[in-house]
Amino acid sequence: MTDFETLIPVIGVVTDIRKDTPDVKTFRVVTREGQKPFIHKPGQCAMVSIPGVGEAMFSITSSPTNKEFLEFSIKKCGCLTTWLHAMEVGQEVTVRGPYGNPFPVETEFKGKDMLFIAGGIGLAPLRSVINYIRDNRANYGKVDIVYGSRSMDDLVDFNEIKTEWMNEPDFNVHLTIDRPQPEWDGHVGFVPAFVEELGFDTNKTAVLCGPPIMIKFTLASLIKLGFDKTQVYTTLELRMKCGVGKCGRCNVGDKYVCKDGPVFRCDQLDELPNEY
Amino acid sequence: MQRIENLMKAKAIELLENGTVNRVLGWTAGDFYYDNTPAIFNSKEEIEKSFVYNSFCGANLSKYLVKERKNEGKILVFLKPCDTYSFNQLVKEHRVNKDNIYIVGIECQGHLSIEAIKAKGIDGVVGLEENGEEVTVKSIYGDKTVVRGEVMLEKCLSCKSKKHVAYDELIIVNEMPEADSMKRFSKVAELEAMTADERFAFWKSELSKCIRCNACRNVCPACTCTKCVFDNPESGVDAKANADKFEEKLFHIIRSFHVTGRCTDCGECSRVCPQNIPLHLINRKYIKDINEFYGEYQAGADTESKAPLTAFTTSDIEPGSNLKEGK
Amino acid sequence: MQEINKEYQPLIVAFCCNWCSYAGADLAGSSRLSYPANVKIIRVPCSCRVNPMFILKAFQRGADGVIMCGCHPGDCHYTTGNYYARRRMTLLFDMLDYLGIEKERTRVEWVSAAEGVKFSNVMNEFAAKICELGENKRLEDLRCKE
Amino acid sequence: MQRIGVFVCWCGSNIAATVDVKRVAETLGQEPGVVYSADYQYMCSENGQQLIKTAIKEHGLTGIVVCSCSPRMHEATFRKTAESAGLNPYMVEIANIREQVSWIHKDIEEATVKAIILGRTAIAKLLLNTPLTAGETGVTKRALVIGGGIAGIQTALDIAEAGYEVDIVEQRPTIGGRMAQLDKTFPTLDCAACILTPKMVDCAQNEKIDILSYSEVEEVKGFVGNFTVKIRKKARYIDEKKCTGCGICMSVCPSKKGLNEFNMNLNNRPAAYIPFAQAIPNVAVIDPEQCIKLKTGKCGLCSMKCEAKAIDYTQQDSFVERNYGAIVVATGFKIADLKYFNEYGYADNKDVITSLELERLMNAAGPTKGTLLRPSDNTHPHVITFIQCVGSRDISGCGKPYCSKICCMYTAKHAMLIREKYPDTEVHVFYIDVRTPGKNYDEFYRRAVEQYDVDYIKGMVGKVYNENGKLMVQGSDLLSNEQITIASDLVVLAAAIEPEPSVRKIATLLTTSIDTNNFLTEAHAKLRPVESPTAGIFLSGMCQGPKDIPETVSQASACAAKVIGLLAKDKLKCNPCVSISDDSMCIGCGTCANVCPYGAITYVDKEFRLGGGKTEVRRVASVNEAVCQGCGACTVACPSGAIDLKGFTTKQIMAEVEAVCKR
Amino acid sequence: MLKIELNKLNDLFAKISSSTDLILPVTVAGETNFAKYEDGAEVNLSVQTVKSAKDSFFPQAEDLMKFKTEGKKIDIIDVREKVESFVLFGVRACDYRSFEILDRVFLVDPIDTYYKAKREKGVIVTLACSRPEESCFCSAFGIDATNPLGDVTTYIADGFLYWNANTDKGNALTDAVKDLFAQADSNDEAKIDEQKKNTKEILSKLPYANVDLSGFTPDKLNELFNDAKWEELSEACLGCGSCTFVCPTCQCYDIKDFKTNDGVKRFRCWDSCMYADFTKMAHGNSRNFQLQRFRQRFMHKLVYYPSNNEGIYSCVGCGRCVKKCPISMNIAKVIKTIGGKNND
Repeated sequence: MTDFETLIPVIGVVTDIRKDTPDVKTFRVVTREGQKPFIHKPGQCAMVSIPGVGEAMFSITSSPTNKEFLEFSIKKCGCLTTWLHAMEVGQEVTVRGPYGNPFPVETEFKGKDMLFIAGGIGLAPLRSVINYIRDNRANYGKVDIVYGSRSMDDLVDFNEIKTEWMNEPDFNVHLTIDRPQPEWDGHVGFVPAFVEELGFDTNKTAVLCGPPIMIKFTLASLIKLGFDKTQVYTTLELRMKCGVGKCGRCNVGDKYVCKDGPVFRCDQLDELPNEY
Repeated sequence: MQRIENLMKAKAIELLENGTVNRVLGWTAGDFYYDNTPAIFNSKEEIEKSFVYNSFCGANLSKYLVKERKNEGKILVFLKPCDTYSFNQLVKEHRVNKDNIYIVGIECQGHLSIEAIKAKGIDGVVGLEENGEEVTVKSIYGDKTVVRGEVMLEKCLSCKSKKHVAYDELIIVNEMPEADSMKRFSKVAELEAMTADERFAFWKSELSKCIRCNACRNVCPACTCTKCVFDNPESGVDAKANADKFEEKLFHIIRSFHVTGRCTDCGECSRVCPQNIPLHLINRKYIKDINEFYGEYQAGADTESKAPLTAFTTSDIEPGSNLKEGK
Repeated sequence: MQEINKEYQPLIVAFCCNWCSYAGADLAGSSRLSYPANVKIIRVPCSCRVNPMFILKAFQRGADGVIMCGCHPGDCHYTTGNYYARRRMTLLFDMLDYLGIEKERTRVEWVSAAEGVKFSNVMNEFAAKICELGENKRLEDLRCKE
Repeated sequence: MQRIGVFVCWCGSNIAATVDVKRVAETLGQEPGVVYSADYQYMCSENGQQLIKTAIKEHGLTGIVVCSCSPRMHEATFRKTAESAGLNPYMVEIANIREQVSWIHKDIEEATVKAIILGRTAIAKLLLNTPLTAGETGVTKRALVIGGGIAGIQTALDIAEAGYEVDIVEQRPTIGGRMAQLDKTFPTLDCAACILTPKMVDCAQNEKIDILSYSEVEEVKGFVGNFTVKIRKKARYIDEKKCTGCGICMSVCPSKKGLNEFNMNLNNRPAAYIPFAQAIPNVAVIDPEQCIKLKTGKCGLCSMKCEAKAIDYTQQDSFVERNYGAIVVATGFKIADLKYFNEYGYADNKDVITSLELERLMNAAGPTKGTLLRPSDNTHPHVITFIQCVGSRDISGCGKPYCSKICCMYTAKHAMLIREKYPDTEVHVFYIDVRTPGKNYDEFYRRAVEQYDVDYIKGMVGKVYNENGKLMVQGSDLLSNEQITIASDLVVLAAAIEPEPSVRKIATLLTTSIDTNNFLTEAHAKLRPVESPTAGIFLSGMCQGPKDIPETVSQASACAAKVIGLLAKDKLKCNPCVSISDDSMCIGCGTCANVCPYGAITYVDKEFRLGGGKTEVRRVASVNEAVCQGCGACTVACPSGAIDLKGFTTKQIMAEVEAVCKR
Repeated sequence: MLKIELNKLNDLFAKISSSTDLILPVTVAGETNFAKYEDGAEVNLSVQTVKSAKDSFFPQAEDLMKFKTEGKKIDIIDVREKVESFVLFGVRACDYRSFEILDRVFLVDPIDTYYKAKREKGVIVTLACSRPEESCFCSAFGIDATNPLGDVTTYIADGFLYWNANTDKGNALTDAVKDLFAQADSNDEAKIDEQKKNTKEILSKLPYANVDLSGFTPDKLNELFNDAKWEELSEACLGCGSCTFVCPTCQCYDIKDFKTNDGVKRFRCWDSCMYADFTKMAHGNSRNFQLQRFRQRFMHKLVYYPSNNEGIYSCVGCGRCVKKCPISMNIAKVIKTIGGKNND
């Protein structure tokens, strides 16, 4: 990897854009030759950029088992993302990566019962792991997915969840939304409470992703249920700029989110200063 | 000087103890006599331990009051005459709450510049002693004596005023020398008298040193924006580090333009510049122009007057009409 | 020398207030009074909308001269806008001169809606002046030319 | 990223002859963000607009750039087009490739390249446009007319007729204005008083109209639909309510040496006076400069004699403050000062008079009771010479560059009337051109020449001098090409007219623009001639430019129609291109409010969330969108760049600068 | 060891610069900084430069690449020119150490090729210190200011500059210029040793020479992070960034795009963790207060960096920040306040 060009991206062509929720779109990106820009592992990220607009880190939502393309689910929140959302199929962007540490799918997760807990756009990084597990089903145990969002409309990839995940053997999908809605017959309430309600076995390995406040309370719920912090993983995708652990922004204590993260085990996070 | 420091300490302790104020903004002693740091003191003990006032308290404390506005209670601040102008300007722009500030105006005989001392070839300075007009510099390479007047901060060499324009009380022991506010413009006039090519050469070599650390901006009591245009990607002029010669000029022109008519000529920008760029010459040019074109105006002299750029007369001079052809 | 000047087309950015000067430019147009094609007009509501940053930006981007046109003092559509603009530009131009940037590169003219002839004359004159001066070197941003 | 459509107009051959419109359309079609481009003969035509509407719908355009004539011409047209196709009207930008390109450049290549650059610039701006929606404000259903001459009277009557309340503010003690001073009116020769005074009476009697005579506008605040005007009622020293207009004060007043302004100072009036018999309101006024009582405290004769006890020497100026939805300026004109025209001897010879003075001399209610007697010796003049264009069409700088428009006609009228009444009088007219456009005007003039034998001499007068009691008018006859001197008894100067000087102050109060000749500027010279560029301010009569009575009355009615149209609305849409302050950046320093000409900016204390659960209360600027007119003064004054102007944002202008500088 | 008379140094510089770029301390408008040697340049080897020498490898602003966009297409243009070898002359021991510190950032996987290219091509000629300033405290970090490493080490003593090549690169440079030198003898070496001894004595007596860093160990990360004294230390900090820009080891950067007249240029430039918007991203800012930013800078130098780099501090004790802080707050005062009891 010595000659790896750290900052120079490759060209990606956007071949498909799906509107998942009112403010989340999923973009499919391939190289000009129609190939997957690079190989990645579940949980890793990439820098996507529009020259002159900006560059930012996004988690790769497609599964590593997919050999054809990369997908990014992106929520509209700033200048670059607004631009991306206005993009049309055929537009070129630049991508570089993959960056960060992946989820330990080949080590710690292997053979385990998995519990995925996501809130809002937090599902994006988990999608690649969940689909990776589906594609390597034999290597893992039961899978529970708890996913909550503000409203029905804000559930990312609702289609895939309904048509594929819910039909997967040994997959249990638990959905919740924050406030009642006439068309919704599922659970209503916040994720942490829902997790407690569902009361999972503590033999599972949990992966948490969502807004910081949700992570905080869900972690507390899991501990209440008897989980140990070493069983819980999460991903921090904050303030990365260079992606290669050099620009000095994304460190939390002595750890660089872009290099040492974004995947952290919750007990590791405890050792870091409270600045994330 | 020691006497003034003692009076200041006593005053600070008195006001803290009688409850007039709950904290004191002053200077805390450093390691070399010349490296005093602005600091907030909360107790008698802290004041007794490290409060200092000597000839190296050039820093203008008024800007800290903007931040202090958020804190509860009344604060005591020690302001030198020139600092009070900045204070007034901040009051005028609603950046500080006058009611929560107790000002003690302090005597100022001009403050010294360690850079000026070092420019005299004295290095390794680890301590100083003040003796009237003489300053004994203690260095790891031996002691030397210099004359105060020769090693003052630029802003003190061309002091604009020894009058406190805002204060609750004053601590003045010795008579302060008269200030000649017009002296400030002699260097500007000198530059004006040069040809355009000479001026360009002068500024090119000065501004090329700029490392764009933003010290001048961040120390400036007029620059109190929460988000400066140079940090704002939406402004069209945002930049970090001077990636091009143009940006040095852009930054300094716009920076000074934004404080035009608001700059009290406190001289902090020049004092803090790590590359010793004479930034005051830019600000003073605007001040001189304003004086000449629109009548004498001293920002911060009061808290009510209309700033020159927010006023006009129907017979103002036309842009460029004052400039001589080919100059 | 003549040859060079023929080749060299100075770029001039003209900020014109909507009410007087832009209308003056329109009048120059409808009166078929020509001025160099490299004079490019940017419409602003009032001369007081012209930020010094715009002028520097124009120079950065390769303009060789920048001119601001507004209603005659006293005739501002917004009553006082051009008075503020006048002070701002006086100080800014003086500062540019002070930094050694040729003073002829910047100019302010008051052009009323009725002064099509003046507009065209001013632009011709200004362009000729800039032609004499040559390219803007003192306020250029080399990156833009890459 | 937007989906932009570019529409290049040929404007017939106006653009297409010098700009390769196809190439412009093609090139701009390649620009990032542009998904559609087209060219068409006349974009502003029905078909052209249809083309735009269709493209907006078919291609889902989010914004359009029209490369056409000046935005001052058709920006509004294309905004409406866009709006009718469901696009926000502020997602339209115009590249002016006619006035700024095709009409001034000859070389096709040069013009085409420039057109492309201007197109790119418009695209660059449009990329940063955001849909803007106008706010709404209510409308005060009352109008103010400033000036009570025929223009103001007509406008007020029409507005009142439509059922709205209207106030007339007149600076003189009576309404009526210049027309009241006239004798007969062309081309029909009706008596001015006969047709004007009934209208004055109508005003006084109309309960919707309130006449504030001897009053001036002092202060104007607010904006279209919501003006608040402070009016100064000057002290008359006579209680308007009590005065019966009997005129006793006039007759008893011992101070009789005041100049009678109504009679063009040709005779005198007492300190207590009613300007003329039909004055409305028919109330006397005391001239404080002249009144002995007011100046010395002695006298008081009028007070003693006034049966109505209306005299009140202690009266002070009073103020009324009223709200209006619309304001009409009808301040009229005056005769220009002739101080630069010494060659005509106006200052030195009593018998060199202006035509308005002649009107008074011929008027039955005038100083000579209608007998034409010359001022110097009250004898009947036998040779009268008229000199045209005195101070009009003058480019020397001494006079007015414009044509005063009414002089040719009134001189013909005067000549005719004189010849009719005093057939023994010789009448000569020195003229440069005789301009008589208008219904029955040229016929009128020809009657003067043919039927009444008026001697029209094409030529300029060099000098008028007094020789043995005769006024020698020395001029040249251009047709016979000889110098002639006419020994005259009376010389009448057709002096230039100019706007009433107080209009400048009023324009400032109303923040409306004024041209170099002090005429108020109309919003559009052809298409919006009765509106000023400032919303809610309308123009009636001579204040906008020279016109005769028929024209003035038509404009006055047109103006009333516009005012009625405004007052009929319950809500008004505001200009959405107004300033907006970003609270997160604003430091509340107060600089912006200091430069705002409209007082649109105030400051409020707001609570803001800081990180880490902390909050702070900060003072921040707040822009009243209904008051802001969008000049942008605040945007430059603001050091932090917190305040921006919608529609002309800093980013947009920067983008334009960038685009325009690309070669 | 070779030697050259000081008054002949200009010949040496002219000779070096005739074939490669020579970067050395030059005085412009009164301030000395590393700059390219040009005829008539005012070389000044006797003072500490305002900015450090890191510019040569990690420039304040550096183009990364260019983009051309046409319609929906984007083309990336590599703007890296072949880096020619250059000589960096007059580097003091502290600055030399800073390169090693920067190497541990830029040359670890993934390697920063921009830095690497320059680093490989730079020939570093160091200069031993003989007259330390009161702000110097390199010895606290185990740096021997009198005996710097580098491709060539030079000493100035008694009117001569002594030259000693340490590496192949240094030997190659020496070969190119050795005509100008004379051979030094044992007498000379004695002079240098004498000077070293004197300098070391001064160094040991400097006020900050013995600041106690023992309190800064990675295992105390959280304890140090939560120390209450950060508040009072950071109170006066203006967040100006002067310290970071004159610092030889600060390596934070920003990547920005600049729209040129026909494309986009992506460049990186120095940034400062002291700036309020340093960590501001679309979704928020993780260091909202100056206290956090102030703490970050010193924690990074004294704890985080050592934690990842075998205990090596990311400070070299050059003292530039001590001299340049507008409010006289600096790392030495931080160390003394927070670092441990031996500092009183």
